[in-house]
Amino acid sequence: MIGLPAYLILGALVFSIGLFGVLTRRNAVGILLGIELMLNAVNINLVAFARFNGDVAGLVFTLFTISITVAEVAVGLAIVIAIFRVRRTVEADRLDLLRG
Amino acid sequence: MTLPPAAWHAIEAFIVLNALLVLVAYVTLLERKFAARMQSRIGPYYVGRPHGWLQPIADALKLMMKEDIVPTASDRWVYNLAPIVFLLPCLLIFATIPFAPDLGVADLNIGVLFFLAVSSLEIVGLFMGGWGSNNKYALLSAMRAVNQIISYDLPFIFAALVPVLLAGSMQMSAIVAAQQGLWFVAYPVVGQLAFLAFLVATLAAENRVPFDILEAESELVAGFRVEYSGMKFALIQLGEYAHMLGTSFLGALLFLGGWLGPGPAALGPVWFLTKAILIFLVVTWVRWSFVRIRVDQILAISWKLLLPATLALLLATGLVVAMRGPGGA
Amino acid sequence: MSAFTLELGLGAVMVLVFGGSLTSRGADRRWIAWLATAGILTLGIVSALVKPTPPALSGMFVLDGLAIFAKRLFLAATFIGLLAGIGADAVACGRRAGEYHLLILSSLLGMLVLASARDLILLFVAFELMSIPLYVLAGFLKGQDEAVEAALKFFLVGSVSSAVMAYGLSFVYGAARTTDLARVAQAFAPGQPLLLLGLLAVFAGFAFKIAAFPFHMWVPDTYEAASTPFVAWLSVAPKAAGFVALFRVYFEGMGDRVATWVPIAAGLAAITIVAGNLMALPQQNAKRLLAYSGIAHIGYMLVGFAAASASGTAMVLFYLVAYVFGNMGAFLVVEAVARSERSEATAALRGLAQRSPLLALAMLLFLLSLGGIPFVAGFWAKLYVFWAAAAAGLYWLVLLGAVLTVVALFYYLIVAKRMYIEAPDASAGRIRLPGTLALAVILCALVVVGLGLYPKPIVMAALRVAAPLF
Amino acid sequence: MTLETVGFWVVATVLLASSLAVVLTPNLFHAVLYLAAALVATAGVFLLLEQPFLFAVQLLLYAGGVVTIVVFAIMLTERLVGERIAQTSRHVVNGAIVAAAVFVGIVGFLIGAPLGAPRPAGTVDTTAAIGRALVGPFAVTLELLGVLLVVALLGALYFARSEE
Repeated sequence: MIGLPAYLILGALVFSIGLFGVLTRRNAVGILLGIELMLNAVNINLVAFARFNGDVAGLVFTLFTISITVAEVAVGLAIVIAIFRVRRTVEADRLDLLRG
Repeated sequence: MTLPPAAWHAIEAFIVLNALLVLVAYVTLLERKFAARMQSRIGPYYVGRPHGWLQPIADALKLMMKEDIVPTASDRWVYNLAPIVFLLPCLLIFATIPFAPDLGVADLNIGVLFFLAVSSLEIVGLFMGGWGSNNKYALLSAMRAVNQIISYDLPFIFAALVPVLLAGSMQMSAIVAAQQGLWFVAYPVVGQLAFLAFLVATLAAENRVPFDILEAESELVAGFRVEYSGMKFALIQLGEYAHMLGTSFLGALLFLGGWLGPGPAALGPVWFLTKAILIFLVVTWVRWSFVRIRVDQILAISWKLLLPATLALLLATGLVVAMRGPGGA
Repeated sequence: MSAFTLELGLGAVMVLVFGGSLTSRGADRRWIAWLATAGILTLGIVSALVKPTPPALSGMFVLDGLAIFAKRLFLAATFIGLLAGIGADAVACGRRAGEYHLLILSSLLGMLVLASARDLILLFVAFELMSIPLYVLAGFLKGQDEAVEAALKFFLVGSVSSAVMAYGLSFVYGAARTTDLARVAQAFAPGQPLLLLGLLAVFAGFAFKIAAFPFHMWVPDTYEAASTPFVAWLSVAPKAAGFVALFRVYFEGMGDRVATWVPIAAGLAAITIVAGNLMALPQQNAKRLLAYSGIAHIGYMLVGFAAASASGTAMVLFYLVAYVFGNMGAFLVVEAVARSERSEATAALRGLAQRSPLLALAMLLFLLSLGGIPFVAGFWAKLYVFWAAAAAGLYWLVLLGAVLTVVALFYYLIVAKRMYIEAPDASAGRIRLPGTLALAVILCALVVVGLGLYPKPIVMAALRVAAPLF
Repeated sequence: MTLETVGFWVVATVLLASSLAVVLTPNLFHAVLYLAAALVATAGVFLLLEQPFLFAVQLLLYAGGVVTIVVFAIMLTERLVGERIAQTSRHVVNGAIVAAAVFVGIVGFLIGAPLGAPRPAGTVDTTAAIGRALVGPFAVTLELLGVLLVVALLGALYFARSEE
């Protein structure tokens, strides 16, 4: 039988991988993908806890995080497209008009 | 015989899958014959004389033996995988469709939602193909597809939720059972409107005429599959027809009472198939009667007409159900 | 009155603004701005009448003293921010006025709910409702490179922090087996490492929202690139909301276990004060200067948080009031000058005393308040916060804060020197500012002076609302 | 080995492999496809935890929604630039160290936690329970989410439309 710790460690791994992506990617969309992975880890955690605690609130929470993520992604990509219109780049470290 | 349930499921799925593939093959023949009739032609005739009964098999053989071309500039890995990724969800949607009471792979209690969720994955394969081909037309087609599918997913889901609300369940068999007295298509006002919206959204979601801008032969040659040939082309074609057929089955289940009909219960699957084919023929009829409309018109229809209308319809249905009180039909 | 009076009222204002922006065409939509401002003013008056009610929604939504105090503060800040925006040219009154005000109002709705949320899910949703409009507003001048770029940075950092926060919340939920904060506190007993892990991660998320030191990098860029009336509001209202939520999560019902947070909060306060003040020193752009000094102020408030006591919490609340008006006022003066000079550099303030004595006087008051000089609001704020920290035994933190207050005075006084001692540029004429902006500045100045001379009522109110948390 | 154990290891392997691929592949489009795989694998995790409703929502919103939006953005941006965007990484070593440290930290907390409780018997129908919770205690939260979605739509529209 697979226990709760296995799911939590799976979540932690996905979270760390996502964090790695956020830290290392230069491209804004690439960073966004890392954030998606991190949020995915949140959902794994929530569902696993809800299942093992026998509680419905975690499942509701998951629904909310999923919906909020989609909203966030939509806004973020709209910003990416807007920045493309003016700058023609989404490399995060070429965005250096503002500094220091 | 004592096989574990998982094995039974596997066998069942295998049978359904193969029956389905045959059905899909013959649905293409049906469409060609039907289209021919509408245009006063005969259609396929010679292979399997007198009415081209062997035509689908001949087509399949031909496609299998054709040369498989992979464009040099393509994103090889994505290009090769795309047809499979496209086909898989199209076949998976049949998993929750019961063909008669207790005759189906899995009658999940979230059946309708499962259908909608899995069929939304089809798009991944679509843009894999459009992107992987590294072809201008293919890419344009994939972009149009994304546009269109984002726009029509919601009306489609809302329309499909009307019967769910009326029946008070997402389980397919429960929805059919709730239509025992009255098919939902005959339900006063909301039923007809929802069915109409469902049909329109189906046309768009399946990229059928008049919403077929993403394969518009005159502009984009053949859309996202322009580079595909041989077996891969066949897989994509198979996927499209399977999806179309699956949606027809869904429509028959949600609105036309599924396997309900006069005669003994054993006739159920026959009724069901008939109704599904009927929906399929309506879609085909539209295909051969209408002209293609422009991209902006397609989007306007969705966002300014269909989406608000289906939303209002869903609200109205909620009111109807609330006034009717719980449990009653 | 129901527990949701203010939220419902705000919803009504939002519907009005939305409907209004749908029915009107044209480039001048000043009346939408007026509509929104009037709506917020009405709500502010209503909020004066709101009384605490028993928790609604099975304890998820509380309207206690703390929530009411916070909501009044949010409404006041939003009122001043909107009022100042009315005179602004393209952003708040142009073709997109409807969008602009709807975004601000919906962010405000998030804050109002956040102040009352005692349930993890509601808290998270309210937090996101507060944040997402801010990302859009930061890039509202979307034709400009810097604005969209700042919006992207703000968005990326904000989303990461939301993800970290949600991850933390998932552990809190898992360990406490409930999303009700009151019961989370009960579950927070020794032997619950997961709850600790969760609260730590949530703390990191909060630290971003209030822009504490290592999580501050979005602040200067966003402040510099976005329109100033919005920035004035952004620099105070979401921060205040973040602090109120912080109190809810970490103090409410925790009993004597609040001590767990003291070292973390004290450390964060220390580095935030040091980093904010030191980075503010070399700034030549007035908005960036205020951005970094704002980071330092967050550090001072964290000192009060680190005190982890009723008086510490109350003093942070008082500090928030002083900071809201002082900081907004300073930003608005910068806006007024920038509108006539087209420059946000501190150099543009040169000789302001001769060009517009009243504006210069107001700016001086705000700077003194931010710097912590007696007889303006900021003095009492700093004093009380240090007092509470000393009472909790954090002497080293008080000392550090006091030393860096002197550093801060240095850069505030440089600005004052520019205004009063240096001669104006030959080209610079008198500064004319729209009546609404002048009114907003005057309101801020009055509050800053009033609180400096007679802080007692607000202090007593803060103490009253903070007491039940412990 | 029960079916569940096998399923867990298969899903976990797919999830981790595709997650790694998301952050390592230089091709942005491939990264999105790997993300789709990771999201579907996560849906598989939900299925293992007997939550078919969340499985469907995950597919519908995440794999169907998020991936579609991201692909659309990539296609649009690349068409604006007219070239394939290679995506590069920086500070790989530092990033790896930080990520590993975070992971070790989390596991450190997990080890000390009392998590031995066995999995309780599954409730019959969590879908209905979720529905009741959504319109019951969480009704106001749901309303707030509605406002949030509208606002996000408004914001996305504001950026996406070109006026100049």
